[in-house]
Amino acid sequence: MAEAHPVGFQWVVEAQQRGAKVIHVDPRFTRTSAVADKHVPIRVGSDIAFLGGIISYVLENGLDFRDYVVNYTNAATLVSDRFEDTDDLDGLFSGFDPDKRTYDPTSWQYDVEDGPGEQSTAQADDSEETQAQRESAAGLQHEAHGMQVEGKPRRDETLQHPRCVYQVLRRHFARYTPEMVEQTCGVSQADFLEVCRAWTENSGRERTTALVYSVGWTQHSVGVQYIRTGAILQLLLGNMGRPGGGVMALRGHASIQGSTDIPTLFNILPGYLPMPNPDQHPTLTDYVDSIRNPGSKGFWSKADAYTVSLLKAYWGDAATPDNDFCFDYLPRITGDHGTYRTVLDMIDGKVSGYFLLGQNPAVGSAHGRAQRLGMANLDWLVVRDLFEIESASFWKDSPEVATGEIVPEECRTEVFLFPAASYAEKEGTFTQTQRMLQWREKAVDPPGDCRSELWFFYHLGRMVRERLAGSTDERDRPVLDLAWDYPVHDEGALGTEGAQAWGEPSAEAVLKEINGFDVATGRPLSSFVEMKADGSTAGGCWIYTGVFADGVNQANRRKSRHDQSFVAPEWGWAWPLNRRILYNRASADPEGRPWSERKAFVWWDPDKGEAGEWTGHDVPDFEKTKAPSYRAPEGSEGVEAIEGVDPFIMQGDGKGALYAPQGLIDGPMPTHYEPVESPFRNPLYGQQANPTRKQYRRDDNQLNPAPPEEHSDVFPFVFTTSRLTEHHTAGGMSRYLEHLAELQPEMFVEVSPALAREQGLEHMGWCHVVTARSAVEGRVMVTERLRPLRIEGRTVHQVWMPYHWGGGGLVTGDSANDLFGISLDPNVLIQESKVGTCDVRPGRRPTGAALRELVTDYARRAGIVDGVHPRVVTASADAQARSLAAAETSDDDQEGQ
Amino acid sequence: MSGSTDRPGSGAEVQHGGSPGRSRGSSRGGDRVMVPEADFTSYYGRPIVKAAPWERDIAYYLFTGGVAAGSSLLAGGADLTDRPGLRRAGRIGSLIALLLSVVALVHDLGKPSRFLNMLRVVKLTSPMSVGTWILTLHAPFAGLASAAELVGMLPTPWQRGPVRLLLRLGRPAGLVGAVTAPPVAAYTAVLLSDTATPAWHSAHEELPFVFCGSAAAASGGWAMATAPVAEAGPARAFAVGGAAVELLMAHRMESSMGLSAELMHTGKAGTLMRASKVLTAAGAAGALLGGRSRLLSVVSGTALMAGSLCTRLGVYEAGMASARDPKYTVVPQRERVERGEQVRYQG
Amino acid sequence: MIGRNSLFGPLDPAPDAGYTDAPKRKGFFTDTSVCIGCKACEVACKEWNDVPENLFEMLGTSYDNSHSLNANQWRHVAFIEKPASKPAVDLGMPSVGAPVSEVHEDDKPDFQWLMSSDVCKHCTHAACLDVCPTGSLFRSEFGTVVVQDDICNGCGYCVAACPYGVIDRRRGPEGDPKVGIAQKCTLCYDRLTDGQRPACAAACPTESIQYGDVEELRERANARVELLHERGVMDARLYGNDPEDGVGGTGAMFLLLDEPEVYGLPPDPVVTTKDLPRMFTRAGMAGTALLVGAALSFVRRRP
Amino acid sequence: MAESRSLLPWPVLRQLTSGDLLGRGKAVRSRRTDEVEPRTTTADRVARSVCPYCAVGCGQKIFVKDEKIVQIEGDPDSPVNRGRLCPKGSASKNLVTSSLRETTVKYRRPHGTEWEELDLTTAMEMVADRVVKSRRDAWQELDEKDRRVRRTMGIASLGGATLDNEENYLIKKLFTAMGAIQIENQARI
Repeated sequence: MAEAHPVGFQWVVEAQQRGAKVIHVDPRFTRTSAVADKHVPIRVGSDIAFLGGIISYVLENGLDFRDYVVNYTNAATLVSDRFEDTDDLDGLFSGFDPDKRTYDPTSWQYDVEDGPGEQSTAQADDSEETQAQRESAAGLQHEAHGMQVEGKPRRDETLQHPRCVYQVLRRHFARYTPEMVEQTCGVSQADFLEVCRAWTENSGRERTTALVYSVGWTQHSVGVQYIRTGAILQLLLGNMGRPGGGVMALRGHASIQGSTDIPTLFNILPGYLPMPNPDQHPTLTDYVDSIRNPGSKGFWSKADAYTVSLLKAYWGDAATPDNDFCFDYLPRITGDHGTYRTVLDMIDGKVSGYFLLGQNPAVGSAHGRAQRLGMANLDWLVVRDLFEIESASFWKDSPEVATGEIVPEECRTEVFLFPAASYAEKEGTFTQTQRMLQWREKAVDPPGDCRSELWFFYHLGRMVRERLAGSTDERDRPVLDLAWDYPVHDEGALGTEGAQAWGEPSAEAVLKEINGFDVATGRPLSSFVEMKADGSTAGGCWIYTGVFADGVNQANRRKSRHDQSFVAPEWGWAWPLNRRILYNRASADPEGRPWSERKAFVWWDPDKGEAGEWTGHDVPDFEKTKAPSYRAPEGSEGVEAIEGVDPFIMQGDGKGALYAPQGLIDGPMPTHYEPVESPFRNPLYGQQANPTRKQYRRDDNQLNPAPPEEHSDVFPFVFTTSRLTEHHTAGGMSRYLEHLAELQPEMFVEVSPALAREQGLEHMGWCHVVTARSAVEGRVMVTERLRPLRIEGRTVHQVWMPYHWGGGGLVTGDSANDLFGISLDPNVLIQESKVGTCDVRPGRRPTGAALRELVTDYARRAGIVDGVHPRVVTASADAQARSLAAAETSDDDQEGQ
Repeated sequence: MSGSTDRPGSGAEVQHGGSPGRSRGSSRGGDRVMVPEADFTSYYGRPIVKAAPWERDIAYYLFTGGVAAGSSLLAGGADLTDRPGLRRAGRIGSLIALLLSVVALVHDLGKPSRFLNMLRVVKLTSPMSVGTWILTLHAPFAGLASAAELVGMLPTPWQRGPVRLLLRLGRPAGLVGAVTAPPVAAYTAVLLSDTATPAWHSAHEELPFVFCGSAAAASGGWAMATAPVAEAGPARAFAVGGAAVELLMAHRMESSMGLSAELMHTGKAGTLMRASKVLTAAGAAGALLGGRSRLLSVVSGTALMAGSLCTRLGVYEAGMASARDPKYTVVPQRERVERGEQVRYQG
Repeated sequence: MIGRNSLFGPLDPAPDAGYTDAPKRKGFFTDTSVCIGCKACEVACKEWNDVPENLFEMLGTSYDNSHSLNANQWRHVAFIEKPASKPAVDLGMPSVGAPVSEVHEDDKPDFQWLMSSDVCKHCTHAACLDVCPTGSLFRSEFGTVVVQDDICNGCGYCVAACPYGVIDRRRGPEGDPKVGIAQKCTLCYDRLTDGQRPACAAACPTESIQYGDVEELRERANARVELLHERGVMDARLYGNDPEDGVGGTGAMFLLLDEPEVYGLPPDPVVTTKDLPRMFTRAGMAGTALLVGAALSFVRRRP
Repeated sequence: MAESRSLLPWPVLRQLTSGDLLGRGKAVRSRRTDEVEPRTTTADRVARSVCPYCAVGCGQKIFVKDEKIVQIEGDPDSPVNRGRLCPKGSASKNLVTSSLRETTVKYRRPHGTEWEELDLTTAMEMVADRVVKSRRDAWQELDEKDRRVRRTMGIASLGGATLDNEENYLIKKLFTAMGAIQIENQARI
């Protein structure tokens, strides 16, 4: 955290000075470790084993925060008797279809009162649907939609019943003993137990523990399950929804949170509404019901209002009740259209035009070579950036030009490099990692022809609409009916003729549309509760409704921190409805009293308002007047079904999910799988890596062999990449700046003294790192901050590299992202680019075509053959058969990868 | 525009910031540059104090300053004791040395155009400021005397009008020049010692004597070489006296320099100091024995001057070396701390 | 006026430099125990003062590629990777024993990565200021030491005089207006004149760099080092906070976690001006000897 | 400077008269030193902004003088960073005023080996034409399973995490209306 989020780290240092203990678990001793009280070196890719071990420590010793767990999590809920765990099925959960490599989650469901097994269809999707969900990263939607739970699941408040979630969890993690953790993660038992004690002793009524991770954690083939493990542990110890607790994700870009809330992503619409697909969402009603699943609790029940408001914001008056508010205008997705799928399609020549908007995939995305080869096979490419980044100049100075794979004279891609306005030359909002929107005032006009994205896309849209104006073609209706007339200001301010004179669209007008307004009066809405499904309201993103409450740009509030509470609610605006800690109802006990005075945050004040109200330091993440004693009437659903003791108001059962019966494609509970490229056999069971992971089995995307395949010794070392404080992600905003570039001027590779001796590497000499994809070189930095670990009786060396370099800027070097292949987490299709195996050799890498010969030679020795791809499912055949038996669906579905 | 511009200084040893490039200490392959030698700790072997940014011009100025001062003294003495040949040699030597001195001083400045800022203040705590005012006092008079000397050599019909006035001023100017000469020779020692450079600072007790002795030896040598042998007796005496003081005090200086003393025997400084001893001793011997022969006077005079120059260069190099290696700063100070004798205000 | 301690010893430098109603002396307290080596201070300083590039080269000395304080580097973050088995105090001397911490062996962190942001010390007795012949280096009303780069003629004397090796004469890059001129931290004198905090102190994420009144900072430093000792960090010690030390105490003081020289700091720095009177006396004697010698050369015998 | 400036031109005289005999401070100040003012005071205006680098969201104050950015530093009022910045945030001025920034449109023709200049108007026209053409050429009313999808597979887009919410909103709205679905950003790499 001190490396990539130093200013956020001030709060950790301050807490430490007040006596907090800071533990840093990281493969490498970083600047965070330097100040932390304890550094725990861990083998890359074994986080679930480590955290699972702590969960087991908590459950075996009954150290969980019992009142919290019983009332606020689904610990007491009983699981269907047809559920079988990984220990019985050699690493698979029940319901696994080896052909489609997905689960049918029917056997995972809760044991519902109207008889086990007769779960209504709404509750369980069959394995084909989950395959479709993997293809469309549905996890991202489910995660936000929460589970759909219909009917009253059986509960055992004493948590003794063998099939209650608490016991299922305990049995699941029973094998994660301190010895297992030591063997799998390379963490000594002493260190491991010290972390367990620190975490448990610092949780409960009086104290909370915070879990902080950087987004690299999500870049694993089991990334979502990493975060699930952290969430389960924090729920067991009662740290969720409370001050000083929770799970904090530290994102790397200014507005990554914003770019998933208002997503330039293929699988979701603003507000996490799913992009419709032809099978599940033929009509608007089907679409809405698929989100809210009638019968379930939670705020998703108003999905119809959110969807109609969005469609009204998109197509304005053209959206009327009789045409389902132009629902048919939405294009349909039919599977995986993620960036990696698109890049591979580019290589195959299926994509014509490509926009790069402040992103540099040539060095920023995994498998740099594929990214660049893809771009070399486009018709046209538009790059909008501050500098001439590698993705703009790939055709003349990329590594592939050096190896001859891209010959400038033969590369047909037409490239437009548009200069972009910087953050100080345009106004608008970022959404920070804590869901806070902050409005930036414009300082100066952009220089020369630099323009903002707002300018570029508003005018591009205008020009496209002009070109399609006369069209009677049905396909052009969505473009022509689009509500696209935003007020424009500063006409002619930056130039007199042609496009230079075009004005800048008003960012505030766009933010008002995002906030939502009453169609008739134009009055801005102040809460998504006001959204209607009858087309009388419009709103670009329901979770952002309230950012323009009372017609005031709440994101532009800057009341000084000296004049408000430590929660600082009047600085910027956090979604939803300015709640700064989500699910903060959980910071009060079932009767609504704070768990302790020290940790009071939100509580029930019986004599406030008519019959009592929730109050406290933050906006309560709960209906203001719903008393803790409120119990839902029989058969109620949606918001009404949320009871006074259900803090997790987005979940189908209002409880924190220790066990997720659905919504996750690779299992209801996290379990340890080895990374896709690992030198070790999975110590727990036959299934080596995540069986449901997304693979692109192509010859230009070969992976290093891992046990049980042979030749994994050709790439004996484990490597990972991460950030330096001085640079920013792939370097596009730091390698071009003298004051940053001179601080870390050269690409380097960190190795332990032991590895240096073993491979003959000399400090400040050169070395090159080789994988099945490519080889990159860097200066050697021999340091004790990396130490070999003892795993399963063998010593494993870990290599670390920064990934900030590329061919452009004041300081150039090889890009570490060239080393990674593409294998994705099944839930959200994020690539595994934080762990891999490699070889490290002294000296600089070969140049020109010789580079490809080196890589090909390694592939040959590693037994990598074109057309042949290692098995994904390595569990025993018997286990596969038994797991499949639990699946409900018939077997005639077609082959799917 | 190609993506990467060629970075000035990339790969270059020298930093724009000024101090000499990274001193890598003795980095052994595979092992990090943490503790170069076992006997003291430092930050990757990098200097703690900074060597003065002065090029060799300053060492040359030490020499020419000494010659100027000594020559003024000899010229003054010769004028009083009616030795015109010696006076002329002295005054001309003083003139040449002063001109060379000014050139060396101005050339070494980072911003020569602001040379006159030296006269902006009188900083008693700055030997360079005090020295500047000493020179400002000494140079005009010495210069005047020398001018008078030159003019005196012109054919007589030219010696009318203002020129005669100049001739009359020659003596008084020369005497003032002589009286103000010793500070010129001595202040340069304080200038070096009043720094954090270990070798120079630790030698502050004896360095003034070394420099004054060296000034006498050099100026005596100049006079022996240029003045008529008959009149050069005082020059010879002056030179021998100076040489003796220089050699003696140089020897005693080493005992008070502590660890830095080793620098007087090793490396460039060591060679220069050895050369200076040989040359000065030989020159002095020549001055003592060969008072009669013209050739011997010239040879020993030149030897004395060369010896003085080597002394100045040797002291310069020793100082620079003592600043560049952190050992000479850390070890003495650490020893003081270990003995509990840190320098503290005694009230 | 020349006060009793004008050349050495405890002193309030601003009144000693002629200011009649000087504000309280300002300075830094750098608590290296919370420094995360992020170099925000280096960048903020360069942005505010337009300090050009320094080296642009990887030095292989952990994450320090800035080498040292100099004319193009007014803030310098040091990185020291202390291996697990730190060799016993290695001075070859029968050491009396540096303050070896009493904390039990395995509680001590097995590996330490020390970081510290070094800066000009703004000494009470500033050798650079004393030796400056043009009056370019001056004592500001805030007690800080600042170069007037419209006066400095680049004589370089201050570079040799500084006991910490901070100030330097700028050599490059080509075309920089201040080449040839002495350059160092000004404690953001221009910002101070308007009551603002120096750029590095304002930026420092963990407030390892604290700006304030020197007296108050000295109290804060003492309290901090005591707290650390209570928590078993016995290696914590203060540096530059003692008004009776060799430079009269510094305006920028530090809390270090190891010997000063490990960070490249002198263990017992002394301002050279302390010995100046002695030097002038010795020079006077030598000059007189020269004069007498000259006279004697003429008197002793007729040629 | 609270102290009044002496009228004597020559600092040596001021040393004698102003109680700064050793010439350490009051006597040796130059005029420029006496009149120094920080850029943050002489700026024309201050824009309240947010650092563009990571997602912590540190508040920044951007000082502008004569329509040029002269200083960017932390916003002391912000509860997020309390006026502090990391090295990248502190280098924001270096980012926006860098001489390496592109300020004109550059164009590379197919099979070209060098950049060519292009004026903004022509560039926008060319891109609009290509968007319309690629959209039409790769239009899919029905997919390979005859399911109605109304989309184009010809246009892809990558980027958004460094952009504003308002920009992302227009980008998603326009591409969705045009039927382009291969829209992605850094949230997924």
